[in-house]
Amino acid sequence: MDVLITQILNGLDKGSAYALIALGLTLIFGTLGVVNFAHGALFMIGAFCSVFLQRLLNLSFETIDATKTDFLGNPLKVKTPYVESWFGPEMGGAIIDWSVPLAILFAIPVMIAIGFIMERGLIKHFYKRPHADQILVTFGLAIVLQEIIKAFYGANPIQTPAPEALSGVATLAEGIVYPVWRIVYFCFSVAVIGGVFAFLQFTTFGMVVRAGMADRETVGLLGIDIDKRFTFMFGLAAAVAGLAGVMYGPINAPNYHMGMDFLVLSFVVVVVGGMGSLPGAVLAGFLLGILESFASMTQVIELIPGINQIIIYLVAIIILLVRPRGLMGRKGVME
Amino acid sequence: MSKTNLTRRGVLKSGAVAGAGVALPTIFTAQSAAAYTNEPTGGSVTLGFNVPQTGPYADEGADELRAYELAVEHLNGGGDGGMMNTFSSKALKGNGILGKKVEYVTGDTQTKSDAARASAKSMIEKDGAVMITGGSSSGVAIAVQGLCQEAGVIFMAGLTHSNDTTGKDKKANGFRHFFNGYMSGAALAPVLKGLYGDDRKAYHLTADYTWGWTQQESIAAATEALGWETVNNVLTPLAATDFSSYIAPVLNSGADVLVLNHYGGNMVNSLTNAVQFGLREKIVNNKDFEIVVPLFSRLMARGAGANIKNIVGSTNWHWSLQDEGSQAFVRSFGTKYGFPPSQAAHTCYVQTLLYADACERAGTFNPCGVAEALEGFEFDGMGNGKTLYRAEDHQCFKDVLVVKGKENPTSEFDLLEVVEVTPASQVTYSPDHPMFAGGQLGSCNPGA
Amino acid sequence: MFGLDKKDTSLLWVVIALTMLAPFILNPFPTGSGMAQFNAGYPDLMQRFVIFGIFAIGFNILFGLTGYLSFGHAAFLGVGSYSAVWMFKLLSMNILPAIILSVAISGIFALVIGFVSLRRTGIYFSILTLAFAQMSFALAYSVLTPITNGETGLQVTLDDPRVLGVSATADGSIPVTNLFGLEMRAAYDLVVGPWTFTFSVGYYVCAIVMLLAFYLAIRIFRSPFGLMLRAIKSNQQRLNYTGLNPKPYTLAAFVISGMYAGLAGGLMAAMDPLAGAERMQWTASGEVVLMTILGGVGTLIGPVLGAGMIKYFENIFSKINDNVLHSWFSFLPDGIEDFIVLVIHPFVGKGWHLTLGLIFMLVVTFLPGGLVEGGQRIARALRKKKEDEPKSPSTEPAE
Amino acid sequence: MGILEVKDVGKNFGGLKALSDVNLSVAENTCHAIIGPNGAGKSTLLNCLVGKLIPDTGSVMFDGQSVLGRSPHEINQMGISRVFQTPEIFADLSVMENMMIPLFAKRDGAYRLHAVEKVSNERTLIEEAERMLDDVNMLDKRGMHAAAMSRGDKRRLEMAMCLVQDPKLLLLDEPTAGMARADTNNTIDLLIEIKEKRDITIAIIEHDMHVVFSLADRITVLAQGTPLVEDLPENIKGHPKVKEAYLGEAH
Repeated sequence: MDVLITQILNGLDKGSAYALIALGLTLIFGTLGVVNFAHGALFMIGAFCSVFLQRLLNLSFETIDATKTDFLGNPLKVKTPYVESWFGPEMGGAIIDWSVPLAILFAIPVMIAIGFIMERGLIKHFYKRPHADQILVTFGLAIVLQEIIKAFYGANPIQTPAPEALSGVATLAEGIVYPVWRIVYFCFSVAVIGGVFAFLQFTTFGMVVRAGMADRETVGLLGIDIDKRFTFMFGLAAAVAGLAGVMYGPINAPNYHMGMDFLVLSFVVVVVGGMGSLPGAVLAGFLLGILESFASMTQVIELIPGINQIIIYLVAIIILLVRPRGLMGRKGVME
Repeated sequence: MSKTNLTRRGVLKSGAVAGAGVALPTIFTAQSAAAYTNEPTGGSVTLGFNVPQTGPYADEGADELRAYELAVEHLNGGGDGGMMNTFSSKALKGNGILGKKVEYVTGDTQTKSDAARASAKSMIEKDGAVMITGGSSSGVAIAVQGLCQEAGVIFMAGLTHSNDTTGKDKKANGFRHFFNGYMSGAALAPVLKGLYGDDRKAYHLTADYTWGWTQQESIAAATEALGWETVNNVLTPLAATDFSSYIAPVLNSGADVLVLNHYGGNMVNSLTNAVQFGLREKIVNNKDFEIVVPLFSRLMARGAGANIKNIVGSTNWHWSLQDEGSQAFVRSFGTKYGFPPSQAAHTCYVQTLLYADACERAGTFNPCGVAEALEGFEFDGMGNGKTLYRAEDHQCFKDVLVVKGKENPTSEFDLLEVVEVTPASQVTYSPDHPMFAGGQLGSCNPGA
Repeated sequence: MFGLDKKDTSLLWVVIALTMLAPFILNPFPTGSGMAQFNAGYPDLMQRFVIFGIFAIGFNILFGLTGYLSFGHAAFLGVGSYSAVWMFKLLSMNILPAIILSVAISGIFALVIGFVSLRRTGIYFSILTLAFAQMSFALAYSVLTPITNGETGLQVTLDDPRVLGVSATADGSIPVTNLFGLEMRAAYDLVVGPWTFTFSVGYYVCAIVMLLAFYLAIRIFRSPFGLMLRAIKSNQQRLNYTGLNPKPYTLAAFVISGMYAGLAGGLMAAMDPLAGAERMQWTASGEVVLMTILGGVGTLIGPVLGAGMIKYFENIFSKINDNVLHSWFSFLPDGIEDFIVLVIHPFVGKGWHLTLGLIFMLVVTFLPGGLVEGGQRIARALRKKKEDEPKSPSTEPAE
Repeated sequence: MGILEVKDVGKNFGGLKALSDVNLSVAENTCHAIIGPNGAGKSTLLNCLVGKLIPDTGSVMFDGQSVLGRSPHEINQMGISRVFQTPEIFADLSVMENMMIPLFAKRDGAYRLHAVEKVSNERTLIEEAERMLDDVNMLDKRGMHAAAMSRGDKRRLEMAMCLVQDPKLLLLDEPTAGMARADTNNTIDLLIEIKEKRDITIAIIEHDMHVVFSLADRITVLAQGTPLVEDLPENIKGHPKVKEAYLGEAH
């Protein structure tokens, strides 16, 4: 039983990442009708925002410690971050320790800017083009973004640890322990998802966008400049993906191709949830996360060997055959 | 010879291609006049360095490439000579191989067997490479080894740890300097017993592909021989990034040791997740819970950050070794690139030197001659003590390092400390050991 | 000629000429020169060009004609390769039975997957095919290892039975793939001055198969069946109300293109008897999509061009290292040389992905019709210059 | 007994009654018009005839066979062709190719894998298509890309595609909507000619009374999902119920 509860927690946690990425994908697909293969790359760039900030905070000056030697036998150069020398080791250390949460503040404007540039510079020319062309151009963009990150940070994963206070495990109940940061990640993603929904629900801006998702032409006929809002939506979607990435760093060390690992899965999530349905994307994200966790339990694998490898795809196939519109897709929308 | 208006310096530098121009790519040529594939007939000889340049192992590939460039420099008489000065065989003179200047071509394996073979083929067919080396995974090594056997060139494996490379998939034209899963198990077991006792319950997480299985089999056999119990072995998909759902069941399984048969990104993530779930602070069966990573790599360990502290594993070589050969290598590598070499770099460097030396001793580049010179060759001064290239399976037998994550690293490279150097005799097995059974070496193929 | 109209016949002749003379065309630079790095006329790459050409031609029959975007076609290629290697292991090293089996098995595989996936259209169809292919890949990599040999890939070994052949040759090697004794790896080198041209048996076998596949594709494009497929892409509703059932047509197109993929997979194994699971990964499926779009969707020659371009980058650009760069620019003063090498460095060698990504973006942005459109534009510009009067562009949608 | 017999057909969408108690009989070789204000259920009725919708109650018999539960292509093969309100043609194909597809459907049935024969070798079908194009005065546009044509031409093409199949029943869904007066007259002339020359039954939905009264032999007025009256055109003109139904409609 305890194991089952832990697996549900794991599922919710995985699902958080799926849901956040799928949410952004659906926003872009639903509002702009663009199949964005670069969305995984946005998630990756988000994660590297915290790597960048960590590196920035760790910018150091070198002092020579003659008592120790480096690997070549020369006197060891000891590095001290500027931050520590400015704010004192204690305060400076704390700032570095909290670099991942701090990166949220840094990532939001960066990701929105990247989203704006992408939309205005590239995507906007592809609204009227076939999906295949959109796939090719965004896939090309994803490769380019990946390679740029790889050129700066290499191919190996880079640790972005959680703050000391938020690492370790929490005991939730008798016999159920769970990593603190994963709980933080889940709460964070619920908050972000809630924020996006509230924004779309309670602001006029959101209303127009929702109307645009339902029927683009009519909204256009009302004389509302939907384009500007769509640009902003792209920025918002990028920011959501970026935030998902920033906070994901402490769970798994970021590397340059982490976006591609999530890309295919998040497309499956979007389709299972129902193309163009935001609640569907979130629901499907959590659902697939939980199913994936259950499928990786020994008891299940012993029953059906290899099920942990294919569960997500299997579920996707079944759902699409039984419920063609996905879990929450509306009839006639993106069918 | 080509007549182009390149300057003298240009001709020298483009020698790789120029060399190939003289040594016509007669590979796979039925009507070939050459005695063997890509027989070098000009003033230079071309080696093919096939390493992952894209994909998750690109950093290891880059380090391998650095080592190869260094090896070529040393072979051609440049630099400080590195391990050539400490190598027990003195056949190499710093004038290339058999008097021919060493040139090289590079390719990208992408860590895919298909792409690796395509890249190796282009080196053999187009550039006239007479030896292929490199790689950072067993699947690629075995695939390229098979190709080299068919094409009639020597393959000097890079980083490959699966038992199969010199086990059921061994080939007469292929040689492995790197250690393997069995050796990891044999080296780790006594150390684990010393550190954690002989009454332990182990839980294995294993990457679900050939390398993972052979390593798990080896480690389980070695630890069970000590009296440990293997509680469970769970196979994890290669594509997995989040291991939480595999780690969580460990908590309540009654196991007190977790063995992570993972490499690369899998290892970084599974270890990070295991630490996240507080496994290291756990006390089970009145014992401290322990994590073991049988195949450690310093480059990867960096990705795992502070999580590797005190975690025990094995490695082929580490730059902190104090023997003459290792020190010489670290000095020349460190001077050239500014940081110490990885185990992948070491094995690739040594393989290149060993190949060159074998050519010198055989007096030919003919794969059959080279293979004969390598088979049963005993040498020293290359970093792992006295080493034997066994004739039966083309596996090197040498000391294996048991290492653990350093508590207080002094620099970003100083992550592992050597716990024990397990002597070669302890990791040697018979060529017909069941874990290595099933394949045939075949006979050497010169290709013509 | 060949039952084709004039335009198609001349296109076919051009393709025949290009493939037959490929060893010359692809090796324009003398072997010893610095530019020889750009030569692509060695057997392995030439074989890859035509094999992936077959794959892309087949994919285009589905995607280009019906508009159904499959993201799982690599699975059929993989299945074809596995079937062929199993034939080499069990029957003989003759490539003919192997290729026949690979086409048949992948056809059956395509029939099953197509039957299920074609119940949906649009992006749902794409995701279904993707899911099937990813499942095939994941299982081939792990659980199905007894059949696929997992990560390492299925290889021929010395102790395979090969009931109609030999397990090992007299000198203890694995026998070579052949066509009734004609060895695939046999080659002839023609040395003309500084040039070397390699004529490989394997390449010509692949090339002839590719020409047959290409010819069949032209026939399909010009057939009533091809017309129906284009009608499906254009307006499925009208097709329905015209008394035609689109399902069997799309399924037939799916199976045919699956068989083309299987043929390509079988040929790949015939040239190099190994079948790796990565051949089935979604990235491999994505690659053929990119080849087709890059070359020009729905055109006859486009997919072949796209395939050639991507394979060229993968195999040639990835091999250009700093050493090679320095040799090219060594005629420049040192400072400038280093600077130019520094500028080019990120785009070649390990950066070849970056260049490929940029090319994708540039081509799709500026040449919506792919490379074929680029070619048409150039041809039009040249014609304009010659005749100095505008000519209406061809209205034939598929050329 | 007419060629098309609609009996007691009803169709609900959720709680909305789109059709109820529709009875209709179309005699062979006549032109039957269905008129009625917007939302009267004309298009729903048409969709029930061609298999796009399945009625909740009642039966639809064509030529003695039920069409219910059959898919659109089967119903077409029975001899019903449909012209849509907005022209449905193969926009990516040439005019000639558009014409060939219905001819293949007529000759080869719903499916045939003729993958290596050549379209250009089908001389008889090509001639037939050309004759039809000539009939609608579009022979000069035979090589044109269908998408590049004017809306009127697209309509004529669609009509030609339906007629070339030589259907027993032709369903026309507002064939002149949005057409210029001259084009409308041309279409009327064309339809009259067809009616005279061929053995064909036509059912037409139309708003334009000029068209209706030029063509129809009988007229059914539909309002709120039920037939109001069915009679000869001259009796429909000025019928009080019809006026009532159209009241408030700007026609």
